[in-house]
Amino acid sequence: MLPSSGGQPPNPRTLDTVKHANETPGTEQPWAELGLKQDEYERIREILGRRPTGAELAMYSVMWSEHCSYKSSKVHLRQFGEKAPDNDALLVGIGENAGVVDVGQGYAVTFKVESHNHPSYIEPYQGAATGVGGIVRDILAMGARPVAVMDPLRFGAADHPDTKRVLPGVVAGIGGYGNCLGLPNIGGEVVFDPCYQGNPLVNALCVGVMKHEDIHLAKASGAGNKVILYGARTGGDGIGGVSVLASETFDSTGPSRRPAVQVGDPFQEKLLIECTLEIFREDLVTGIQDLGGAGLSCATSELASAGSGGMRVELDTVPLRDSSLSPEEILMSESQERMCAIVEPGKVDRFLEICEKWDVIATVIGEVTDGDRLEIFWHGDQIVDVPPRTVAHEGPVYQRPYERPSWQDELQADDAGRLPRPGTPEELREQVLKVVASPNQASKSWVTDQYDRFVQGNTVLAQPEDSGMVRVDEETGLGVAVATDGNGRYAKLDPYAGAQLALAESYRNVAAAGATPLAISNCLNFGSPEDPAVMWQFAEATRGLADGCLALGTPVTGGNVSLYNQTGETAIHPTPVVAVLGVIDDVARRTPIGFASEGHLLYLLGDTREELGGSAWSQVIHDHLGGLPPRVDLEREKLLAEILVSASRDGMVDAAHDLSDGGLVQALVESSLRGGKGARVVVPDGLDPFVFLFSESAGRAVVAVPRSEEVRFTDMCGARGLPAARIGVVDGASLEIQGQFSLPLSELRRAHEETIPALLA
Amino acid sequence: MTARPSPTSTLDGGPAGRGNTRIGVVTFPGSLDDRDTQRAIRRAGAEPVALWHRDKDLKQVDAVVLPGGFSYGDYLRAGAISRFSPVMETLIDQARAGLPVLGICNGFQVLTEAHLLPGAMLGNNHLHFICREQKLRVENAETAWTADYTAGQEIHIPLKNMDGRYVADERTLDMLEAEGRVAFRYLGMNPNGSLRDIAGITNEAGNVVGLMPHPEHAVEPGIGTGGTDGLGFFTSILKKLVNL
Amino acid sequence: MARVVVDVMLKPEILDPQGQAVQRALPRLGFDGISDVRQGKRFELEIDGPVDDAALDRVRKLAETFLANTVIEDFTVKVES
Amino acid sequence: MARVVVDVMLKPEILDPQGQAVQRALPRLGFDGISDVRQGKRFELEIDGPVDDAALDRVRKLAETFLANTVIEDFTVKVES
Ligand SMILES: Nc1ncnc2c1ncn2[C@@H]1O[C@H](COP(=O)(O)OP(=O)(O)O)[C@@H](O)[C@H]1O
Ligand SMILES: [Mg+2]
Repeated sequence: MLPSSGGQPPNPRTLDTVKHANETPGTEQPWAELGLKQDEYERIREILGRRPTGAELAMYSVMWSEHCSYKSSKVHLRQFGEKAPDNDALLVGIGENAGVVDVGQGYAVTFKVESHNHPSYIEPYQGAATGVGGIVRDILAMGARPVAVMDPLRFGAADHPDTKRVLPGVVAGIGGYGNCLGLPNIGGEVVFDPCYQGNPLVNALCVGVMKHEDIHLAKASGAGNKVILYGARTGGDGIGGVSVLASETFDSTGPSRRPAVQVGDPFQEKLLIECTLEIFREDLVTGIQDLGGAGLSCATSELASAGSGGMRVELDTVPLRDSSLSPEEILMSESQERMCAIVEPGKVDRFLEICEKWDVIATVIGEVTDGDRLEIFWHGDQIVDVPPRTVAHEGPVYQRPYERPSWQDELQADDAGRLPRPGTPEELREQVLKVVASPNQASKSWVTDQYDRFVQGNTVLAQPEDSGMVRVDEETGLGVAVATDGNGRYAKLDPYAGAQLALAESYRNVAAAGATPLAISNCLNFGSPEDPAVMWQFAEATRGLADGCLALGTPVTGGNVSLYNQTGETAIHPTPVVAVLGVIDDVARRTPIGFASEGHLLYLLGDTREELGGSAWSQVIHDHLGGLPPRVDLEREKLLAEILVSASRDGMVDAAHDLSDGGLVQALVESSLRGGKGARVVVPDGLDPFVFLFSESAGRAVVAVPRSEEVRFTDMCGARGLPAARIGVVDGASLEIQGQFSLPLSELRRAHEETIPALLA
Repeated sequence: MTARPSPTSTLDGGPAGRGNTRIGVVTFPGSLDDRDTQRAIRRAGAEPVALWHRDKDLKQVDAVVLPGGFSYGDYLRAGAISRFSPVMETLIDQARAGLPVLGICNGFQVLTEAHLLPGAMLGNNHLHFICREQKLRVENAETAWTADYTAGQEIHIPLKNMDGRYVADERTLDMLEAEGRVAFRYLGMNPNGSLRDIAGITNEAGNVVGLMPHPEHAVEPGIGTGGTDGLGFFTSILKKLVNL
Repeated sequence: MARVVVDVMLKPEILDPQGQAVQRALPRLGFDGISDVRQGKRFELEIDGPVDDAALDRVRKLAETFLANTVIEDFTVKVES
Repeated sequence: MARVVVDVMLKPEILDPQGQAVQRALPRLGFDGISDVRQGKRFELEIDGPVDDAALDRVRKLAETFLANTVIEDFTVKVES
C-alpha cells in the first residue's frame, strides 16, 4: 500500500474536541461566516445538546448549504415523486447519486445532469472540467461504466468580450477532461443570451451502463466493515468551494472575494474509473459514494445516514497533499477525484491490491459501527459526534415565499404576432439567412469538434443529430439515446409551459432518432430563491415538469438544482434543462436527421399554428421577447413520438428532424446541410409562408419518406390521427420554397457555419 | 464475439478469434482506445491479446498495437512517460528485430518518443482538440499494416487529438519522402499543421508504422463515421502474418 | 530589444497533476533524491524599447490579467540579462 | 533542500502557436511594444541533499532524456537562489 501521510499532530490548545465543546458552551463560533443562519445554528445546538465543535460546525455548514441540502427547492421537488408515473423501468429513483432505468436484456442505464455554473465563471477551464469529473463519479458510484457525456451550455451575448474568455475556456475544459477520460461527447446545447452574461450555465450530463446485478448504492452497513478512501490526496483547494459558492448571489467585483477553484486531474479520474470497475467486477464493496461538493463531510454522513449503523473515522489517516491542513479543512475540502467505499474486512486486501495495480492511493480511514452516531477522531481525540441523518438528510427546509411577478402580465401581453413581418419573398429569404446564421441557430461544430465523439467505438449518433445514441450491446444492437433541451426564453414567458416545452422537445428529439423515451433527468437553473418572483418561476417550472412527466409517462430519475444564478438584482431567465433517455432495440434502425436520398418525400407531421412568442425569429429579427410560448399538447407529443418510433422500426423513414427553435426552415436547413441534399418545398394551401417557415408550434417533425413507403406511412398517420402534410421532396443542391425563394446549399452552409468561428477567432 | 460493455469482456482479450494470429494491445494508464482496438482486431479475424504496461512480457504475440488515448494524461508530452514503461523496454528491442508494431495517435506519439520513428509530435497549430472525419491518402501500401490498400488510395477515418502536429527537421523530412516512408498524408485539409501534411510514417523496414487518425474507429457500418475504411490495417497485418 | 520572462506556476495549495506525473515517473527512470516537482509555464517576451519600470509594470499587468489566472496561479516577472 | 529549475523552450525554428496566440491577443488587450512571445515550460525540482556538480549533472541528464524532447526542444538548468 502507498504511504499515507496524516496531518499535523494535534495542538491541544487549538483542537476543538467534543470534550472541549462540552466544557466551553459559551465560545463564540463563526457560524455566520460559514453561511449558517441564526436559527440554523440554534438547531445544531439543539440536536447536539451542546455547542458544535469546529469540525461539526464545518460539516453542518457545508451540508446545510443550499447547494447540498436543497433547502429552498425541496418542497417543490417532492412533486417529482408524488406525481411520478407508474413505470416498471425505474430501478432506482430520486435520492441516490443517480437514477437507474431498466433498458432490457438485463441492462440498466443510469444518467444525470448537473451544474457547475459558478466555478465556470471564475475559472472557465477548470470549473467546467471539474463539472464533468463530478458527474462522471456520480455515475460510476452507481456501479456503472460511464459511456457518454453531454454538455448543455449557456453564455452571455455571443459578441460580448467576456464570452470570448468564458466560452473557449469552458469548451476546452469539458473537452480536456472528457476526452482524457475516454468518454464520447454525444450532444448538448450552446445558447447565447445577455441574461447569462455574469452567470454562464455549465451543465454536464453523464450516462452509464451496467447489468442489473451491478447496481450499487451509497450506504454503509455491516458493523466492522471498513471505510476506504481512495483516489487523489486531499488538498486545500476548493475548501467549501462548490457548496458555498453556489449557495449565494455571486458578486463578481472583487478579486479578493474569489474563492478557490479546484484543478482537475482527468488522468487520475480515468484510473479511478478503471480501478473502481475492476473492484465492482470482483464484488468487493457493500456501499460506495463519490466525493463531490462538501467532500468527506458529505460522503461520510451520507453513507452513514443511509446505512443501518454508525461510523467511526480516524481523520488523521486521510492522505494529504498539504500536511498543514486542519481537521475542519480536511472535512470541507472538495479536492477532486476521490471515492469512498465500504468494504468487508476479508475483502480489504484485494481491494487495496487492485488500487495498487492502478496506482490509486487507498487508505482505510474508519469502520462501520453498530451505534447510530458518526464519530470522527483526530489523533485519538474525538472531534465529531453527531447523528448522521441530521447532517445529511434532515437539514433545514424552507417554504420560501413566492409570487407571480408584477411584470409577467405585461410581458405576456406584448405579443410577438404584432411585430412587422417580411413583406416580400426577397425579404423572407434575407430573414431566413439571418436566422440560420444567428449565433443561437448557427452550427456549433466549432464547439463540438473539440470533443471526441468516437471513443469507445459505440457511437451511433452524435452532434449535430437530434439526440446522441450509443450502442449498449454489440450482439443485439440494443442502444440508448439521450437529448437535452431547455429554452429560457419560453420559460421566462411562462415557466410552467416553458418547463413542459423543454421536456417535450427533448422527448421529441429522442423519438426522432428512433428511440422510445423512457425517463428523464433535469437541471433547474434559476436566480435567487430569496426573490419571490424567482421562487414563483421555480415553483411553476417544477409543477410543469412534474405534470408533464406524469402525462408522458416518463419518471424523473434525478437531477440537480442551481440557484443564485444572478448578477446583483438581475436573475437569469428561468432555465430548466431537461434530459430525456430513450431506448432502441437495434441501433441499425436509428433515424438520422440528414436528407441523403434524392427523391424522398418530405412530410411535415403535426399542426402549424401562428406561434411566434419567444421564437428565434422574434429574437434575431426584432430583439424581442414577449407574448406566450407555443402551446403545449403532451398527448400530441406522445402520438408523434409513437409514429416516429414505429416509422424507424419498420423502415418507413430515411431521415427525421424535430422542429423547435427556428421552426421548419431551421430544420430543413440543418437536414439539407447534414445530408448534402437540397429540398423543393411547397407551402400548403391556406398557410402564410412566413408562418409556415418560422412558427415554433410544438409537437412537429419533418421526415423524409422513400416513395415505396409513402402509402404505408400516410396510412399509419391517418389511422392514428396524426396530421401529416406532404410538403416537398429531397432534391438538388438548393433549398427552394416554391413561389418564394431559392437558396443554394453552399450559401446556406456559409451562413450557418461561419458565424461561431468568426465570433470566437 | 462478446457483446456486453462490461469491462471484463475485452480487457482479457475475450474469446479467441477465428484465426490464431495473436495481436497484442498495450494498455497504459490513460489508454482509451485499447478495447476498441481489440474489437477491430477481432473483427479482422485475429485474436487480440491484452498487454499491460508494467509487464515486460509480450506473451509471444505476433504483432503489437499501441492504442490511442492520453497515457499518463499526456502531462509532460504526449507519450513521453509511457515510453519508459517496462513493456516498452521489450517492445523497443523486438520492434528493432522486426516485430510488427502499429502506433495509433497516442501510440504514434509513444513511438516517436521512443525513437522507433523519427520526428516528434506537437500541439495542434490551432491549439484545440480536433475530432473529425478525415480524408487520407495511403502513400505506402507496402508496410506490414497497409498491404491491403493500394498506393494512392483515399480513405476516410476519424481523427481526434490534441497533439497531432508532426514535425521533424528538413533533412529528416526529405529522407522520409525519398525513402517512401511517408505512409499517409492528410487530404482536403491539414487538420493540425503537420509538416508536409504527414499523417503517418513508417520505419525503414516497414514493420513499425505510426499515424494520428484512428482506423479502429472505422471498422463497422453504422458506428462512428459509419464507414469501414479502417479495417484494412488489421486485415493487412493478419494476411502478412498468415503468409509468413 | 530586451527579453522579459514571465514565469507562471500553480499556487502551492493547488493540485499540480503535471508535476506529479513527472515526479512519479522519476524512480522508474532511475532518478531519486528529487522530493517534489512542479510544472509551470514560461513566457519569453521580446520588448521593443527600454525595459524601464513603466514597461515592467505593463508586463506585470499583462501577466495578472492574461498570462496567469490569479485564482489558481502565481507569477513572477524578471528581465533576462 | 534546494530548488533546481529546468526551463524547456521549443527550438527557435519550430513554430510556437501558443506564443503566437498570446502575441496576437496583445493588441486587443491594449498591450503594444511586444514584438515576440514564446511559451515554454518551467519545472521546479526540489532536490534532497547538496546541489553540487554531480547533482546538477544528474538533473541535466534528466532534462535531456525526459523533461525535454531534444528533437524539438532546448533546455537550461539553473539553481534557484
Ligand atoms: N455543447 C454541446 N456539446 C455537444 N453537442 C452539442 C453542444 N451544443 C450543441 N450540440 C449538438 O448540436 C446539435 C444541434 O443543437 P441544437 O440545435 O441545440 O439541437 P436541438 O435544437 O435539436 O435540440 C445537437 O446534436 C446537439 O446535441
Ligand atoms: Mg433537435
